Amino acid sequence: MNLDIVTYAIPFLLVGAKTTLLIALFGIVLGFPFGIVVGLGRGSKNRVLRNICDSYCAIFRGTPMLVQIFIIYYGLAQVSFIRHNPVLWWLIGEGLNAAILAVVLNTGAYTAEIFRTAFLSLPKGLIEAAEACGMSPWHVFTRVKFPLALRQALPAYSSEAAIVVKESSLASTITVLEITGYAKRLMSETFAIMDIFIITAALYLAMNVVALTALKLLERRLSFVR
Amino acid sequence: KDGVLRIGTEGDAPKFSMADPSGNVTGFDADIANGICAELKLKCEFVVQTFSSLVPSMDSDRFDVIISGLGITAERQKKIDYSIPYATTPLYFVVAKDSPLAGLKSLPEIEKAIEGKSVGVATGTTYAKFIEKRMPGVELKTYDAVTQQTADLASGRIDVAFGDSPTWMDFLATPDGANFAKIDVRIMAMDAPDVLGHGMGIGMRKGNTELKAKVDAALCKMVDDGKVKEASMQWFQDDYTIPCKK
Amino acid sequence: MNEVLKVHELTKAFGSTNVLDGISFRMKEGEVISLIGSSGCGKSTALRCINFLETPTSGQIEFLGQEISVSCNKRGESEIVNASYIRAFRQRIGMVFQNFNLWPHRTVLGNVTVALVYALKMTRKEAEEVALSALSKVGMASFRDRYPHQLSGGQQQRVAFARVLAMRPKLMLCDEPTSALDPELVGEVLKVIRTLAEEGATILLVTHEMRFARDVSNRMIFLQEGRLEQDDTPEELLRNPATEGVKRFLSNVMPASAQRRLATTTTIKG
Amino acid sequence: MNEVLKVHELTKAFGSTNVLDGISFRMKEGEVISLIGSSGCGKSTALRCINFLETPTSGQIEFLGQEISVSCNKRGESEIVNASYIRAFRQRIGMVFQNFNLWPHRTVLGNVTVALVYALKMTRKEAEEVALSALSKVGMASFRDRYPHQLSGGQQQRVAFARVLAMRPKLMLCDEPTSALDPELVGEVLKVIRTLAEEGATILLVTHEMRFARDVSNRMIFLQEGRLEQDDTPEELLRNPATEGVKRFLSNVMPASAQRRLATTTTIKG
Amino acid sequence: MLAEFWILMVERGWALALLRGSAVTIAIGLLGMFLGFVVATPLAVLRWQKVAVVSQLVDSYSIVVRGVPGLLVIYLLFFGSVDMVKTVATAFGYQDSVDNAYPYIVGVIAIAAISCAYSIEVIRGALQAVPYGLLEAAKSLALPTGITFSRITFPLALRLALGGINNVWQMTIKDTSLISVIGLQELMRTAAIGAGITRSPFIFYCIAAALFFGMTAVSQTLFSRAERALNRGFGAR
Ligand SMILES: Nc1ncnc2c1ncn2[C@@H]1O[C@H](COP(=O)(O)OP(=O)(O)OP(=O)(O)O)[C@@H](O)[C@H]1O
Ligand SMILES: Nc1ncnc2c1ncn2[C@@H]1O[C@H](COP(=O)(O)OP(=O)(O)OP(=O)(O)O)[C@@H](O)[C@H]1O
Ligand SMILES: [Mg+2]
Ligand SMILES: [Mg+2]
Repeated sequence: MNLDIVTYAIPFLLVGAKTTLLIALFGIVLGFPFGIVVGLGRGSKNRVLRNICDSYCAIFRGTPMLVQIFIIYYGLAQVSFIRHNPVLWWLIGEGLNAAILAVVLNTGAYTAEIFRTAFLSLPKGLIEAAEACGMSPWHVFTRVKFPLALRQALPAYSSEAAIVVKESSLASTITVLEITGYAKRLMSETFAIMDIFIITAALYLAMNVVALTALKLLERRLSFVR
Repeated sequence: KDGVLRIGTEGDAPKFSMADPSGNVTGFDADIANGICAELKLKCEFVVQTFSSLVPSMDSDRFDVIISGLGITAERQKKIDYSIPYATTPLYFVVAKDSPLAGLKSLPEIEKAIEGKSVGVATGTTYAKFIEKRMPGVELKTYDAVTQQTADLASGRIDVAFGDSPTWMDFLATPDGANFAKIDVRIMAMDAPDVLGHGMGIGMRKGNTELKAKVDAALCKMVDDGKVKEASMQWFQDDYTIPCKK
Repeated sequence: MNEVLKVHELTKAFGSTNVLDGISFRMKEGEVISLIGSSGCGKSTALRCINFLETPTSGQIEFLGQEISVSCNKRGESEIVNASYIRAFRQRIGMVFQNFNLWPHRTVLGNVTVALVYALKMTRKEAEEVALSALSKVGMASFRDRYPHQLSGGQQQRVAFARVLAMRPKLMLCDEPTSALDPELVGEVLKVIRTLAEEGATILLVTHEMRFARDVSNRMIFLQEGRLEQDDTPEELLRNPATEGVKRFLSNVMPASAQRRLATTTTIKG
Repeated sequence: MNEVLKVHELTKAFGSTNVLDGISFRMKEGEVISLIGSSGCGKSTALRCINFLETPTSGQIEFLGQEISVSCNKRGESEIVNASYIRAFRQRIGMVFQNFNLWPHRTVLGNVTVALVYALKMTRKEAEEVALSALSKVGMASFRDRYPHQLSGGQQQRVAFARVLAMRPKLMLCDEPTSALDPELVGEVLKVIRTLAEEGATILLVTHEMRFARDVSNRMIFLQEGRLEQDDTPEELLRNPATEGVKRFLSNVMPASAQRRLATTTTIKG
Repeated sequence: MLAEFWILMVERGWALALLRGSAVTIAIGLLGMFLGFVVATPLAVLRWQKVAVVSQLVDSYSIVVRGVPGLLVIYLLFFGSVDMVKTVATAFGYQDSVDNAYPYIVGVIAIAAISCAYSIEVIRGALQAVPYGLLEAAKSLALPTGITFSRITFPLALRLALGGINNVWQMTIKDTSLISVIGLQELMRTAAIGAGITRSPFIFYCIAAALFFGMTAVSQTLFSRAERALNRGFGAR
């Protein structure tokens, strides 16, 4: 690897890393609860709500995120109502906001599936025990269902967190200069494709190792049987 | 390989390199490639690849040359060898018809007026570098594809778009483009060779001097014969040829 | 005395098989009733229907004057009237499950305090005090920081009992609360139940131990294949089985010696 | 008679607490031994150690002449000698769990046949026959196509018993096999166990029902806090408690009437 | 719009190209997923059993592969090996077939390597969630290890893993677009080329999305059916 290129590229990529981190953090912090809510919706008794949540998941899991981000950023921008509504335009007008929105919507769908099955597989008796105490649905959820489901879902969810970090790279297609955005620029400036690519990958890996290790520790902390 | 010249190209650049549904490549780059093959008495074989894998693929001998409108810059020459430049596209700013910028007449005027405005360019191009270097006061936005750049121009996310002439020919003819106009200042590579480079060249593996000599000769012949001009006129209705310096 | 629970024509079917077949009985404050009957006769189902963990197919449950009734609509689905009462019911009805259902992610203390804090809105400190006093009643206070999987079967059962005990429910439904306990502890639980009843709680319990049932309860209800066959004081039921079913069940229940004693009484009466 | 099981100085500690503290006893072919003791004294753990579901901290288990021993190495870890015998042990030792552990994704019949087909290599047809005969011994044959969650507690327990019964193990470890059963069914299980013993099986069972224990077993072993306090015939153990612990346990166990009878015998002896 | 659609798709033949791309996507996606799953299962079991050393290796593999962009996996696998493979192949006179087939092979392997890393976590999580008592029951009945796994552990774990596996599959089928960097014209790349040179990105990307959606809709019904089958015995909820 060429040292010149490395020293030239790293400052740019570090600037990008901040944006990547921002997108990923918001993506996870907002996408996680959102996904759980949708996951609950998919298991709800209300047919309409269930169908809405099911369709949302099918659409966002079934189509490439690149297309989703394009439609959110370029597609919706063609609707003049959205362009003239300050709130909506704030949401999708700025590349960064649109990227976060897309990441949240995308990870929400996957998170929903992970938690739907986790909720489904909880031993029925444990929930009945909570209900039989007269705890409100909210407390049954926060004190029994969620803690148990989380333990089961954590290994699969950790993958989702890593995916969010990586998928945030698609923000570069809508003018947001995160790691990949800078990387693309550096690559075509210097043609040192492999070198820059490897540095980029190392940055993503570093972030993900932190995230995955943190989640692994959390998992260990939470485990109670064997 | 014997008797074959393998050519790496992007395949998704309108007018330059277009892979049709059945895999044939047409466009300005393809014409240049076919011309070279004819000169060297080789059979052309196109390999269509995304931009980011063109260079690594050539390094691992998936093809011999890259003909994909590559701009020649000193920076890139550290990584690959170039043939002589054979063409260059003029660059234009595009703004809304009713914008005060529309009537500007020279580059310095533009440089002053554009302060603080958001400008869209294609990612990693020489002209992106040009804006970055020459007009540090603008808010620069980069796009992977021209269609994205024009979409943002149309939806008002950027005030000014900067790009090569063929792009604008197409865009200004569309319904979206009807509200926009070129600023009538033609910017050529020669205006700022330090950033804009020296025009388009054919990329080759480093140190492949034998091939470079052959390709240079063939290119020079094509320039002199007017073959390059012919292709340029066909695709761009303009002559982008750079004369061959002997 | 006030009436606490009124069960009227309670019916439950799983698919086409009727598990409960129109059961009716009433419970007064401070009463202890044992639900007996052979395995699979519907005892657990009856308890579960009373706090609507299982939706009955039809029938009414009245608890402290509030009534929830279930009727079968035209499409054959059960419809609950006054479903909004269910939460209120459950807050004052405790249930000890046959298979304990302790929450594996919480310690013994945690298992007992959760409901106190979140259903009864106690402060954490209050809750812990109440929980510890309930735990010590069943001899489990020293295990407060263990997790359920670190307990023996009988220990788990006692925690499950304490979990409900701590809530001081008006009505306690106990599904074989002593099945995993040794006789010494059964005696302790018996004492606790008696005290509760004296303090005004009402207890409906399922048990297989006739002696325990006789010692603890004011009335015994015998179920057979989902039908209520007899509802009487322990003495009456043991002495005067109303149906063949009860008679046969009791003949197996009592050990040789007790049977002999029973036999004498019955022959005297007969 | 042949010796089937020899347990020697069996010790088990969880962390720093000793749950089993050097237990030794022997079982001959056809013998039925009841393991009694108060909740949490280590009965389940003892059974689980015998077929190595729990790794003992130290001790030896000899089963039909094969010996597996566990010793504590320098780093304080347990080392099993002859671990390869474990499979062989388990093939001939059946275990009925305190909490049943039926496989939820298999029907009643499926739960019973799996081991027959894959551990004993029966054909599917044979296996079903054997399974059905085991199930009908506990009155569960008609439930063959139900899933475990569709069964009552007692029904599940009987299936769990049948699952082991069908394997015709040489040694059966039963952890409270009748806790969820009504007295009638307890009697049935008692009969089944007696027949098994007559046919040469050896049975070690944990139970809280003294009467059942006395009726079914040749010997009773009393555990207290992991120590073996007495190992005697039921008559001896009931009449002559060897230690204070046994005496106290028994005083709670026997109902007033039985206690009186016991008291008489002891006073006569004393 | 409709007229434009007709011209692009039918007259200029893009519909066929997109279908060809879909075929490549489906073939590589299915093969990659299948291979990945088959390899992931034993690795997840080793990880679950906490087999010394192996377990740490599996962990590192899964963290690294999940942690780096998929593109790098493909780049390294392909550009790291193609030279050598080519030399070998040329020596044996198979240069042409290797030139044509090698990208596909690497494509499948790369996709499998990625989906494997994700599957490991999903399966491991599911295995851990199987109640231990149920496995003890199998042990105490002396079921052979293989049978215990195939008849008890795996079916129970599969039920818990299904949602996660579905996620991995949906992700994998879309990850096939990464193989375009080694010159394979799968669905997304075909759409990108079409979008670029016809300057109608909206139409092309929407069609690509619809095709992907179609594929996953088919797989979704299969997954739903499997879920119903695996939930038998757990009561309706
Ligand atoms: N994993 C564990 N960690 C710590 N202590 C444990 C663990 N498992 C069991 N114990 C303790 O070991 C002791 C013996 O447990 P065991 O299950 O053998 O009791 P038992 O005699 O079967 O009681 P019961 O009749 O209540 O089932 C209990 O005090 C229990 O708390
Ligand atoms: N989900 C179900 N589907 C079909 N039948 C069921 C279901 N749940 C329970 N049953 C049946 O209903 C009957 C009553 O069950 P219940 O659990 O109330 O019995 P029980 O009286 O508590 O018995 P035990 O003393 O054995 O616990 C049993 O015959 C059982 O097989
Ligand atoms: Mg029951
Ligand atoms: Mg026990």
